[in-house]
Amino acid sequence: MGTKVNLISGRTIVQGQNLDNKLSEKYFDEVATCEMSKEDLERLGVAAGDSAARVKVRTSFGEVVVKAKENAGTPAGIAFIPMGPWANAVVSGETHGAGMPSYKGIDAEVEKTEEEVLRVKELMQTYKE
Amino acid sequence: MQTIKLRLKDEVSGGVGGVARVPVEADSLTPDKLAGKSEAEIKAVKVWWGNREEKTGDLFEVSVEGEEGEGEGEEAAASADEVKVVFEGDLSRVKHIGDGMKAGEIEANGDVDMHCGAMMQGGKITVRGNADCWAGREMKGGELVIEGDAGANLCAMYRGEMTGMTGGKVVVGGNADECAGQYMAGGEILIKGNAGMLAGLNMQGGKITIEGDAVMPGADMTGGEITVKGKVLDRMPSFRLVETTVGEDGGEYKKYIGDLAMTERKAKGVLFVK
Amino acid sequence: MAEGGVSKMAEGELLIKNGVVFDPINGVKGEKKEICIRDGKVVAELKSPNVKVIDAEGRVVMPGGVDIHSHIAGGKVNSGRLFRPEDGRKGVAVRTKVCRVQSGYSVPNTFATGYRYAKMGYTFVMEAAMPPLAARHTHEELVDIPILDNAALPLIDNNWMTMDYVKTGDTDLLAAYVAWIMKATKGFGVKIVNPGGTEAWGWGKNCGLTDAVPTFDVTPAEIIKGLAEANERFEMPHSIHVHTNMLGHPGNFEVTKATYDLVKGVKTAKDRQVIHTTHTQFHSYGGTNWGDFVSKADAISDYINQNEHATIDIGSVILGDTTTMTADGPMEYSLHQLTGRKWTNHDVELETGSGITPFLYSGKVSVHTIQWAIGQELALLVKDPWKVALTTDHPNAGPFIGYPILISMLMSKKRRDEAAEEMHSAIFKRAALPSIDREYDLNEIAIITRGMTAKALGLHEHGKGHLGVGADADVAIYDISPEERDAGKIQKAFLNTKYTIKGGEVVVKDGEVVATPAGKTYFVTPECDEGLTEEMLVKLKDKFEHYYSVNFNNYPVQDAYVPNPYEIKASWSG
Amino acid sequence: MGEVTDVVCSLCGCVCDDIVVEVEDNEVKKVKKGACAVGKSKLMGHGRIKSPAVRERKGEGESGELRECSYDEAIKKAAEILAAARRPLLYGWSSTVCEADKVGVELAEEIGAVIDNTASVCHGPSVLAIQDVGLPSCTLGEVKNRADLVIYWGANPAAAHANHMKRYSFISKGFWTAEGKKAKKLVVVDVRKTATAKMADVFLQIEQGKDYLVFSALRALLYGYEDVVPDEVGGVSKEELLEVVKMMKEAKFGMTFFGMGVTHTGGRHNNIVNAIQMTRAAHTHTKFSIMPMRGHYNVAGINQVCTWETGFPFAVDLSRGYPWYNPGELSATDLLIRRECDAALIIASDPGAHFPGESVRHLAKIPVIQIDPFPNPTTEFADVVIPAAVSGVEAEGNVYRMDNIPIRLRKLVETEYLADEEIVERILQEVRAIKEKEGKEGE
Repeated sequence: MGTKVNLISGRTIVQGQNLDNKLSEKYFDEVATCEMSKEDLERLGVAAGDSAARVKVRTSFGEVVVKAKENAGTPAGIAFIPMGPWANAVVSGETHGAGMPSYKGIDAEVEKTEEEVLRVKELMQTYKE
Repeated sequence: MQTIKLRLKDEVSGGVGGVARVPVEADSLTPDKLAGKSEAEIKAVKVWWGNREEKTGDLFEVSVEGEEGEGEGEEAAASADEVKVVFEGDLSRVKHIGDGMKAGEIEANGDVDMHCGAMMQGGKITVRGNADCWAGREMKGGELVIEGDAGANLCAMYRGEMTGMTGGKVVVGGNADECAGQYMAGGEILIKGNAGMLAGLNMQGGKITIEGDAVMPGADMTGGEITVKGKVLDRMPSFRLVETTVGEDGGEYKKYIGDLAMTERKAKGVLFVK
Repeated sequence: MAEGGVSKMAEGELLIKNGVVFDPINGVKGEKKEICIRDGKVVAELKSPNVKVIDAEGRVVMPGGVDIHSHIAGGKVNSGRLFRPEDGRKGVAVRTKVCRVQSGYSVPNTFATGYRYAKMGYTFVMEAAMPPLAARHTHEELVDIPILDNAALPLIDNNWMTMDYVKTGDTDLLAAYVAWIMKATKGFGVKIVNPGGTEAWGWGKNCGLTDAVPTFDVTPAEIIKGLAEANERFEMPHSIHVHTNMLGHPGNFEVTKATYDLVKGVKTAKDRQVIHTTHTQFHSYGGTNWGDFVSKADAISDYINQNEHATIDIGSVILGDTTTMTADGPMEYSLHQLTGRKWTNHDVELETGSGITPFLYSGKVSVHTIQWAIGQELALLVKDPWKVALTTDHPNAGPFIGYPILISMLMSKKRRDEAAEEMHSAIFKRAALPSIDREYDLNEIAIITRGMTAKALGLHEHGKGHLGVGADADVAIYDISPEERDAGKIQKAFLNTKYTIKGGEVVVKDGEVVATPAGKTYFVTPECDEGLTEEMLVKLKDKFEHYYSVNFNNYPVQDAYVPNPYEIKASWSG
Repeated sequence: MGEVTDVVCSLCGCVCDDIVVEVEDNEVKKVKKGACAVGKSKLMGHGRIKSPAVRERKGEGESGELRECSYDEAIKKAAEILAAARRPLLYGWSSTVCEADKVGVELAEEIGAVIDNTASVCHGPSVLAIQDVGLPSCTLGEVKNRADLVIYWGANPAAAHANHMKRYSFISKGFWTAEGKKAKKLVVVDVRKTATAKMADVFLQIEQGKDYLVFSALRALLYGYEDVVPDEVGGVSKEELLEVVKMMKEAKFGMTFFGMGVTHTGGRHNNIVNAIQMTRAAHTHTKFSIMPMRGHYNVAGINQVCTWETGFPFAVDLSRGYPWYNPGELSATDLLIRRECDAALIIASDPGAHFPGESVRHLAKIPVIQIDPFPNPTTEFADVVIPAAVSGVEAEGNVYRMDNIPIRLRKLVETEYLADEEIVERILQEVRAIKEKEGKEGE
């Protein structure tokens, strides 16, 4: 059983540095991650400093596997995924007549997983099916 | 009385190559524009489908029952009261149904796309399903009944305008999405379900009744009246409670005035919460 | 870069015959006359036997219109478009084989701007306010406006450099700065808008004519005088072009008169006015508040009639909804406070600012009615039409497509009386218009829409505003007889020409745009002493080093922004 | 070529123009001064799309691989797709120059397309808000010279606009702000304690999605209605709100910058309307301005170009031969989620990475033309891929900074790749040729 969070996405420096370099390892390492508070991670059973830990994020719009990462600035109950293909696999496209999808404030459920994180190419392949 | 049945062909609603669902824009198919026309003439009326204009008869199966109206021009328009247009088929990508309609009746059997009843001046539209965003946008008169849910910006203004709905009556059987009645200046809206965020935003006049719950209703309102019979989630922090009164239904209502964020001088809106 | 840009003109010959010509600069007042055109210019006679002929039998023929003051391109115009989609939806038109899409009423898109002006017979329009830091933007839009020749006036009055030199009294160095700005922005002349007041607006304040500008310790009066003197250091085609302080305030006519007096003794480098004050309607107000507000057009007209150094344009009101926009930031804020409508403000570092808010002029409101009267009173009370230009300060007092309405009003006392009857009764008590009998004739209309404006801008020396030999073949043929007195027919004829010819090419025929050649951009290069320039640059570079947010070397407008240039050199006159 | 000064950065809306680079052998070897980490990364370059390519279709509905081809072939194929489409979408336009954007609008007119730009998923809501209430704003130099109170709301410049505080706002020194940050106050409003928040004098940590309520409460307090505001609004105590209101009133020049923390959150454009209304309320006490933190270096520019050419800044439908504007209906994400369009041209943007999955799913199924210097997720399903020169490195042109100041990008090195402007122009010419041929055949 996972934990319920409010999912937001946004920019980071490394994500910005690799905007033109999205097929790279650097981009993958930075953007295919989910930042959460220490307390939320502990609840999921992710040990402090476990750099290989992965979580599955599930919303009513899809699910995605990303690496788990601790961020002290993120309050409990909030999950942050840098803007990019992984976050977008689970955010809502609903614009409520304003043209702007719901990139922030999505109800999500997060759980620890052993599944692998999909690479950009693999993720895009899922859209062709 | 004349009934014009327009059934959208499956090959149109099914999408170009089964993939792209290019919307049909039906603003030329209102009772006042079709009154006095024969079946052949109706089939020849031009309708926009994407970036090309097509003949109505190529997109819809057209059948006409009953007497056609008499006369041409103004006389024909006058006889629009005697015309009922019935849309059938998958209408979820038919936009602008009843846009600018002046008289007569439209019945849409199914979910309809955006701008249904926009700029409507008279007559009646019944949607037997959901209506997408901007239903009743800038509506001036007439009646719009949506049996299912309404999308965002129900009866709102066009971008940049300071006036939304000014007259007429709208009933939504289900829920309404964000910004219902934005910049509303007159007329009535009844929402039987819940209203999304910011119903009655910038409202200046008219009346909105929400039988279910509402989120942040009445923000920046300067006039008009909103009644919420269900719960108010995230009540605006800039409204002043004035009294507790008994409503028409005998229930007890808290009466607020606002929105003080617009300054006291302008805050002439009234919000009743059960 | 050659003067004239002949290569852009249509080749071949064209003869306009049997028309009744009004060409005031050449003293032609309604004579039946042939106009011969070759390679885009007016010539004495044609060579080829098989020339293209336009028979203008019985119709009115004038040089192409020259608008001295209009806001058609640049940051604030586009902010006006951007924040008014409700105005955009009003003027939409389907593209044609020659025309791009159109939108907008008070703030039309670039294409509609060109088409609509050309349909009224105009071929040159002056963009009246260009913030130097954003000059590239103004030029990007000017290039995108079809048909019209154009130019733009950079704002130089609230600039810290200007105020520094005014304070120390270094007029020569100020002239060097003016020259540099003119070149850096590819500008045409010195524009002054609420001098000092816009800088004060940086702190949310404003400035009267003799108040000290906060921190800078100079007065608006000193700025105006200083810039007038600096302008005359060169043989600039145009004088200073001034939007005086306190626009739109009851009682401001005293400020306007005091402004004229400031520069009365300044010696001009060319044979023209010392000062042009623009949209003077907004500056001819009496009273002390909106309650006792009255027209003072008579006082301003008297001054103009008695003096030779000042010219005006009227900025006359067109009733209806419009978008007001000016570099006068504090003025737009008060207007927004008054109406509660949306408001955009854009202060520009070290230089200027701008404000924009929509406005509805209603004939049922006493103040608007008086404003409506004032603009026309100015045109009718100034005796010499060579001192007054027709404008609406587009779009501030109304959109330019209202010009034909104004022309019909000026030409018909009957029409004015009928209009006044429909309006608030204040027009009979607090304005002079109903008591004025004067009616303009077509020659006078030709003066205030092309002859005077071309001369006041110095463009008559560059082929604009007249049909003499050597002039640009810019011609408007209106579908009315010179005897026509019916105001409705006059208005209709001036809205859509029978023909508009631009550089020898027919661009409008029977009210439809048939060709869309690119216009030229006119700019002035003042020739300044190198030593002065070097000295000025030390100070200027310091400003860039510490206070601008753009680097010195990235500031000047590159040649790429002016693909159809027409350069006018202005030599040092000392 | 050696050292090049006054280089203009083509990465974010800051458009820093004081960069110094070292160019040797037609290559940017080193960024010596001025650029932030993100801008430097852009100037130094990344792996490129090597060649134009078209995707070979293999059998029933199954897409094959990209096959390298000539520019001519790719451009012709692109034109064929666009000329045949009933509801084409032309999307992107923010990471290129205005000269290319102008041709883009012309192409949209020619084929009756919907033209939209990346503002619709970035500061489109801000534009909608401006259309409702206007925008009291200024240039960045005004902030630098005057501001003694800076508010970042839902914006994290430390990550997204790394030079912003140093060049223009909290840390910079100007005419009346010669002491720099010592004499300034910084307020940050966010749901997370970001790097920017750590620098703040006051950090308001608000509940996600409650921005609207907090703006309204501040307005009510600025207008003096302390009696009606509850003790806690959106996770912030009334005391904290009163403290911020006091700072706002006491400032000589206040400035609010807001980011996608506000535009992406529930309430969207109405959050911005409220932010602007708050600015107006503060303006009744002192000078106060507000500005969106525009993301791409020329997203402001495509909004400008689209506005002066069509009358409207984004989400413009030209299918009926005249402009009809309606974000929420005609924005790219809406069109894609609703499966409205049957072909798309994607230029200088990457919806594959930046659109919600539901939108990408439709994009992957229709013919897509991509024009970009760099391979990215969109390339994975594009049917025609056309490589372009990098604006600001290999091509020059005009761009608009986040405060709408126009600056010209410089060209630093020569390239074989075509500039965006030329590619779009050639597609336009090909489309015209196809239509002319069809017109003749139809006669």
